[in-house]
Amino acid sequence: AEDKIVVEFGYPYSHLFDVTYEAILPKFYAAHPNIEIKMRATYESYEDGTNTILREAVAGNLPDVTMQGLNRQAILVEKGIARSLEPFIAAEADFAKDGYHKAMLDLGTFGDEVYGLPFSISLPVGYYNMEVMAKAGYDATNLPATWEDVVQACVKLREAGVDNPMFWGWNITGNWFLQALMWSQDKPTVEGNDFQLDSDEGLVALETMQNIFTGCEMQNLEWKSALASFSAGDLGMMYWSTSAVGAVERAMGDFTLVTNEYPGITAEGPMGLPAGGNSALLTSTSDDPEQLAAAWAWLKFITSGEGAADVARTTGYMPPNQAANEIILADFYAENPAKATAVRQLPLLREWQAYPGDNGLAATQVIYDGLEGIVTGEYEDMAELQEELSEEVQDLLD
Amino acid sequence: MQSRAHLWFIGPAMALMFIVLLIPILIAVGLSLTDYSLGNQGAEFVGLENYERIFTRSTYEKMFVATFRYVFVVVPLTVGLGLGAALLIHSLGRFGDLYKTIYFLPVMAALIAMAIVWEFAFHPTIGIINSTLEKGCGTFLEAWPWYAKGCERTFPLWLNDRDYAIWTVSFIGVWQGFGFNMVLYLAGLTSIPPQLYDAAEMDGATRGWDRFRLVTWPLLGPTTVFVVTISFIRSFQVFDMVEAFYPQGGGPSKSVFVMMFAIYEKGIQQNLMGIGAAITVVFLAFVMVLTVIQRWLVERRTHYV
Amino acid sequence: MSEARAQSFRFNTGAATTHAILIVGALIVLLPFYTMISLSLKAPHEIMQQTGGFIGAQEAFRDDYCVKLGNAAENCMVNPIIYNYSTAFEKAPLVRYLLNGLIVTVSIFVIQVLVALPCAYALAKLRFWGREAVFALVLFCLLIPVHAIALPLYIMLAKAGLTNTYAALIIPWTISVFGIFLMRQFFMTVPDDLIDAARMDGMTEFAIIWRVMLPTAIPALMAFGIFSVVAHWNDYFWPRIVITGNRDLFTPPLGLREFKGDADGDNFGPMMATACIIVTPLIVCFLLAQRRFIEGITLSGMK
Amino acid sequence: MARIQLDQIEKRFGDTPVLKGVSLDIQDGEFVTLVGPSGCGKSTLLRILSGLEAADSGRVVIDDRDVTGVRPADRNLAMVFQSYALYPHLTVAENMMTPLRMRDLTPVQRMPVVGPLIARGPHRDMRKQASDVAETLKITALMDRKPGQLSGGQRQRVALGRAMVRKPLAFLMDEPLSNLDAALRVHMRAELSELHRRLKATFVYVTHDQAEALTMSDRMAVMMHGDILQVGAPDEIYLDPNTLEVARFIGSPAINTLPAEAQGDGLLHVLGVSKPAPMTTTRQPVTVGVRPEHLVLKEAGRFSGTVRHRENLGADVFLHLEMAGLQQPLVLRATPQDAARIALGDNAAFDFDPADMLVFDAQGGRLRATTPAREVA
Amino acid sequence: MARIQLDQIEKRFGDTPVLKGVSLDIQDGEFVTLVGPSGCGKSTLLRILSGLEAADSGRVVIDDRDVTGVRPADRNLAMVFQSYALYPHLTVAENMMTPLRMRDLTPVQRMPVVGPLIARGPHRDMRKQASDVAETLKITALMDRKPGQLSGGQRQRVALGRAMVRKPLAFLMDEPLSNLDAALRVHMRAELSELHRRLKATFVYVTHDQAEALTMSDRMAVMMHGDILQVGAPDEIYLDPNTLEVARFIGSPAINTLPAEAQGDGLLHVLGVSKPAPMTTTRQPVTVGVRPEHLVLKEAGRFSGTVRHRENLGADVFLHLEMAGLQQPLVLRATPQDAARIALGDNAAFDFDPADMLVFDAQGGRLRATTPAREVA
Ligand SMILES: Nc1ncnc2c1ncn2[C@@H]1O[C@H](COP(=O)(O)OP(=O)(O)OP(=O)(O)O)[C@@H](O)[C@H]1O
Ligand SMILES: Nc1ncnc2c1ncn2[C@@H]1O[C@H](COP(=O)(O)OP(=O)(O)OP(=O)(O)O)[C@@H](O)[C@H]1O
Ligand SMILES: [Mg+2]
Ligand SMILES: [Mg+2]
Repeated sequence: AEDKIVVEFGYPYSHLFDVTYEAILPKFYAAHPNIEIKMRATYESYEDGTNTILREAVAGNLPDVTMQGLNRQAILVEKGIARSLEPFIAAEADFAKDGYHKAMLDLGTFGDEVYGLPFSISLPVGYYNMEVMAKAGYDATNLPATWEDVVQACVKLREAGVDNPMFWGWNITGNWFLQALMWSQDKPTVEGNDFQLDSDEGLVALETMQNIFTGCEMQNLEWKSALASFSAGDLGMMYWSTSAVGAVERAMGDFTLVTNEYPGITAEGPMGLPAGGNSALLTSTSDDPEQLAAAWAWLKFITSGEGAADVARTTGYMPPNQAANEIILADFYAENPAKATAVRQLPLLREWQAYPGDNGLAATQVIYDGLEGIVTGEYEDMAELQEELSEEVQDLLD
Repeated sequence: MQSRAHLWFIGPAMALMFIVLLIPILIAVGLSLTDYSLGNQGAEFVGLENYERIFTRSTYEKMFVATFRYVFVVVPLTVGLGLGAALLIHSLGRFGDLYKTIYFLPVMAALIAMAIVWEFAFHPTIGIINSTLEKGCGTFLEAWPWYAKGCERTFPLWLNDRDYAIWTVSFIGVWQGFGFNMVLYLAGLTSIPPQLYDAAEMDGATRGWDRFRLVTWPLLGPTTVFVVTISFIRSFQVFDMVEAFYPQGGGPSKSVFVMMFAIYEKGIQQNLMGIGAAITVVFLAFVMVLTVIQRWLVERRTHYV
Repeated sequence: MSEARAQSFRFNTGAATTHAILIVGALIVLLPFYTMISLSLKAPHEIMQQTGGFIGAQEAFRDDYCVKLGNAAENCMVNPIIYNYSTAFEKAPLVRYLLNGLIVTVSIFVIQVLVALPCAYALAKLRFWGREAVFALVLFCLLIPVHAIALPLYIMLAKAGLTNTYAALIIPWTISVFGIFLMRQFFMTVPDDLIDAARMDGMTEFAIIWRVMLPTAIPALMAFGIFSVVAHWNDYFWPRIVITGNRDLFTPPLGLREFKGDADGDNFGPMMATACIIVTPLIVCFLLAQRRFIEGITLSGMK
Repeated sequence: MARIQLDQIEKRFGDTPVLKGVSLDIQDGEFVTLVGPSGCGKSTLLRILSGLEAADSGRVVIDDRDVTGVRPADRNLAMVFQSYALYPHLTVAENMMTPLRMRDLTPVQRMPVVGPLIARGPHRDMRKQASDVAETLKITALMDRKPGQLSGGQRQRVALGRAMVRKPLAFLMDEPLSNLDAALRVHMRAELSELHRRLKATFVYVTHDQAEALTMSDRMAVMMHGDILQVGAPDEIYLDPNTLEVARFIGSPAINTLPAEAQGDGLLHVLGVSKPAPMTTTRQPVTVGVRPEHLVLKEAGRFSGTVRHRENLGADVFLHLEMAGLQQPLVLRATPQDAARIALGDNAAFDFDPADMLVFDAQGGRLRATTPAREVA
Repeated sequence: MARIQLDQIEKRFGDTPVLKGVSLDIQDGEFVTLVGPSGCGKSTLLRILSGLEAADSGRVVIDDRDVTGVRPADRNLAMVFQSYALYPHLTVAENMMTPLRMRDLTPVQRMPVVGPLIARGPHRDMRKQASDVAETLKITALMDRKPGQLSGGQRQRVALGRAMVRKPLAFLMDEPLSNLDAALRVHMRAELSELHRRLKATFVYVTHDQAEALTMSDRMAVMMHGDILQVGAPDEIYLDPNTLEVARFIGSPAINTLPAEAQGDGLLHVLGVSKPAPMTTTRQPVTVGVRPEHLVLKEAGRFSGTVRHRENLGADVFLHLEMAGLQQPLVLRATPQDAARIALGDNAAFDFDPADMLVFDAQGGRLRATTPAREVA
């Protein structure tokens, strides 16, 4: 046991993922008896994860493999903390057969080199309380398909006596929902160093948001409150990440939960959606090939094949890899229809973009503040807001 | 007279103070003149640019507003309630222990857990606060326009309403902090010689207030200096609660964007250590000025011996 | 004693009013604790929907974790109370964390006292050149927010190879300027004659601190102790920064994060159970400590 | 101006009984001194009288009103504390003005800055009163100091001043002059007597200084182990004590005690000498007390002792004489001139007038003479 | 056992000079008493001597070693504080044992629980010593109390006990007996004298009680306004004061002062009466001091005054006589028998021996007789 190679590993959200690793580990040990995985203290959140890695980089005690939010990979790559996986991929015989969907692989690709392999993927979906929806005459077949529909549904629900018909998760980290509206029009939020909010699509996104908020008279809830309201049956509709399905199912009252595709700006539905979730990065500072090989073995194991399938089994996320979804988990999705919605949306999967440069996170915050201004009614003229945000963010990105 | 004993006494404290507090703060001051970001190889000297930003961006104006609102609500209330509770409890023979423990509970509880509890309590619809308020609908309370509005539509969102957030957070700050001041005041009360109360009684200080003015308050002078100073500093340094409630953004419309949170957001969350350090320096300058003023006002009057 | 005596002159309505005020205050103060305990007893759906009164229906519910590990659903039905508390102890090795908390808080407090008391004494009762400057420095250090120095400090510790050790949890807190300031204020109320008497009795300045100042300032020391212990027992920020590697070094509040899922759903029941568990030792300590408050040393050996 | 009655006051601290049913009736305007050994309960009695301490049982009646439940401030008494109890944060002047402010000003007039403005008159009066008293106490120069900057005696005078500014029903003073020098003490004695005369207030005065007790008081109460043993005019206590204990306690140096034998025939055998003692008693061993000033050096004295020690007090010299058959030396007061003639180690002959003898039985009770004793020889 | 020299000690508090260059040389084993009016700087001087307060200038020399910079603990002195300064958290026994523990035990032996176990012997000895002293002080029953539970006099005795357990070079005592009753005070006087004899330690003793000062001390130092006016044996100070101030201060009741006129011919005119006063002086107004015990009631007395007040001290009666031409009444000491014959308001004739006169010039300086005065008449 002494010459076991120890791979140090850090991941976020122990409450969500502990069980995943607990399921994976025995299988991994069976396959790699000479490797020992040492779990580091979990990250409290994606932000915490990135900050921890940055600190550890300065202090010189990085783990070998770390799980980072999809939009946090860029910063670690930029700062040269994450290692390129290309040498390892090259050494594998038939890497693609392991099921890596091109789109998914793209999420961790920077400048033509793969740095991160996705581990758990989420997409925005709609959650519906069917009992509430029924009050306004909705059933599983005619759920809103566009944001216009959503606003109408709100009006109807309100007429039906529902005070608080909808919640839209604008406040999810990393401007996820803004990017969702942008991708819905097939427009990236950043291209290179350019912030794209000043485009027409940008204005549409902002105005859509404003319509949703004002049309539904949406309360500015914190996510915990929103989740509580939805669980308590107050809300009819909630737009949120699919990853919360597990939490909602656990917490909800006596009503029928249905998840449905994320509405689009037009009736065709969204043209793309940003992927949420986390991916595995190799951050080992070791030069020992054996050590690196061990780290790679673990990294590969959890992001592909049987290991990856456990993500879906144990969380609300999708596994990163097509094979797992299509083959291994077919039965599972039949049993868990709420989790299937995201899988149906898989073809729409797009990058959750990070803003480049040192000020990337500051830019995220500026946009967050701007969006909040829409919810709280601080901003009324979207064109003005568009201009203001574009300017400020662009200033940060240059 | 005391030979060199004092060197031994202040020596270790000074050494640790330098290593643990002053050197890091000097590093921070140095960083405030650069654009250092954690993980970067080096940093560029940017002069006072970081400071310029603090004083020109509207976000930072909100920062000052939030900080001052919080401080000037929380300090008087925690000191006042702390003193009040201490006096009441001190005047009781029995049961004093019980109240003491209860009032100290908020200080002892882990804040992140309590933040979650408060979030539940302040939940806009099903939270205990608003659901209790709703029970009052239809009664005479509706005569109060604010209340009537709440009944008609909804009661405030409290934590997520930009008009209420800072006050709600201040309320929780008071809830959390006054027990600590109470303990300090209780400690102060025990060192008042009881004969002085006897003397006051004989001098005709019949009302509790008279005894308080004549004996308790002046003799609590050193305690009060301490309590006020500490309350000031602690409320200027309020952070945990804001982070627990608003991990991102500092509250609705940045209405709870207090300085410590700004430091944390810039320096740690966003990795802009330069700006973070600059806010730190501004923060220190600020608190220092206030502390000097406050000490100048209070300390002068409390040296008797 | 005197106040208690003064009590007897007041009408009983006075005491009744006092109690009334204190009880109302106590209710407001206790409200969140009521909620906290209540949450720690209830099932997840009861928590989120805020139903079920104080202890909930106590109906068995399905433990997802168990199901996800591949067990049959009917084998995974659990009672809320048992689930919440057992999860708190199993999922987070809370006993270990409590022990860590004990080691860390006690070490911090002991060192703080050893360092701060002599300094406070010197500042309060000795006259020496530069005293005002030292005191000003103390006041200045009081202003320094830990969040502002966290990163430089972290890097210093990392360079010394101390991250992920008990030392990293303890060293930054060995100096408590707060303690120095607090104790100084109380030492100022000790009559000079008492110290002079001790000097005549042959005590060294060092002995005076421990044998005269300390016992007479017991209430203040208690206040300081409570403050220090509470602050470091509950500290969430710092351990989170320096303990990135080894979960075995977690302090109790870090146990709370085992149940955090943020936007994907926290596990409130065990989280509140943990919160209840980690506050209990503090309450016990406080109850023990406050006895000493009561018999507070009034300076009665003086004329 | 008040009549104060203490009725069967009992007090214990924990298990220790401190006052064992003390009763004392103090007339309106009377100056009563409490004397007694240290720790006998004098301060406690004053505190009970003032209301600061609650008695375990018994009643305090002031002017026929039972004040047992009345709070101290409403009893309208002024007190000087043995431990001074000055307000450390107030100047001497403010310390002295406090009782006036508390009693004579309305809360509004007491307000820090505004008060002196809106109520100039009262404030001026108060300051005047305080400075008058300060003059009496010779602390005018210290009016702006804080107690911490005063010497022991100065503090005590401030404590006294704080009581003297008022015109209460009664003054309670607990060793108010103990830290003053002799000259000042004599001065203060006169001032207090004057105050007493002027205000006609009742005084209850605790002191250890016999000169104070004997000269100032209308009546003295001698307390011991929580009981009042004898109350009476100073003269009476000094000359006609009821018990040996009282006789021993009053008078300094203490009374000399000699073992003797009452013969039952009007004669007393003291150290082999017969003295007439016309008292109705049977034959029994008794104790004879003779005060030092009643022992007179006399060539022809029938007693004699060796001079072992001399205490020179300037005005008098006390000679300590060792006598066979006595454990304790006898103390004899001599004039400096007489004393100068006697060296240490000399034998001195002395005698005393039987009329000056105080005779006590074995239990310490006083045996009184039926007719004045007169020596035949 | 130490010789203590104070050399030109000066001290000011802020602007107030408190000691103005005090010098005093105390012999090894001597008992020196400091007396002086309240606030004259006695306590301050003691504190400087002990090292607790730093003098502004001047030196303190103990046994030929300049200790100006030596810390109090290393000077090996014991001190009784005027304010007691007992440790409030320790029992009486512990309070008294503290100096022993501090000086005689090693740090290990002092440890709370272990100490008494590993060093039984020393601890037993200490307890023995403390209880011996407690016996002397009559506080054996109080050994387990805390200071807060003691009466004033009991506290003072504990403070005294804390000093007495030790065997220091010198004892510094600041009014150690002021709160004790007369009997106890006499007892303690004897005990302290005994202690002094036994340990042969030097004593520096501050007191307001003239009896203490006069009876206990080898020498007295009279301090006033920060200066030592006269140092000498008690007798000498009493009988032969250098200045009017000293004469007035020593002696209780204070010396009577009469305005007089020196004639330059060996005669003195006092209130119209001529008295021989053989002193080398020119014609000038002088002040004559006569102590109350030297005024004798005499039918044929050449002076007379109206009795305005009588103070009965039991052993003596002081008559206050009002005389024409005098602002202050004269005080005359009479025996109770003599005094009994004179009622208030009576005229009393008296006289005094010119040898008892103390004559002072207008500046208060003493004019000494060249030969003893003898009355012709
Ligand atoms: N801290 C101080 N600040 C200013 N003046 C002081 C201070 N301490 C003492 N004094 C003054 O110094 C003088 C001498 O004080 P000290 O205590 O030596 O007097 P003392 O002779 O002991 O008097 P007493 O017999 O009343 O105790 C006093 O007039 C006092 O008011
Ligand atoms: N709080 C207390 N607890 C226990 N015993 C006490 C307390 N206070 C006083 N005593 C005791 O009560 C007795 C009487 O105390 P008190 O103060 O009345 O004495 P005193 O006659 O004033 O003596 P002194 O002349 O020494 O001041 C003393 O023996 C004292 O020890
Ligand atoms: Mg007393
Ligand atoms: Mg003094």
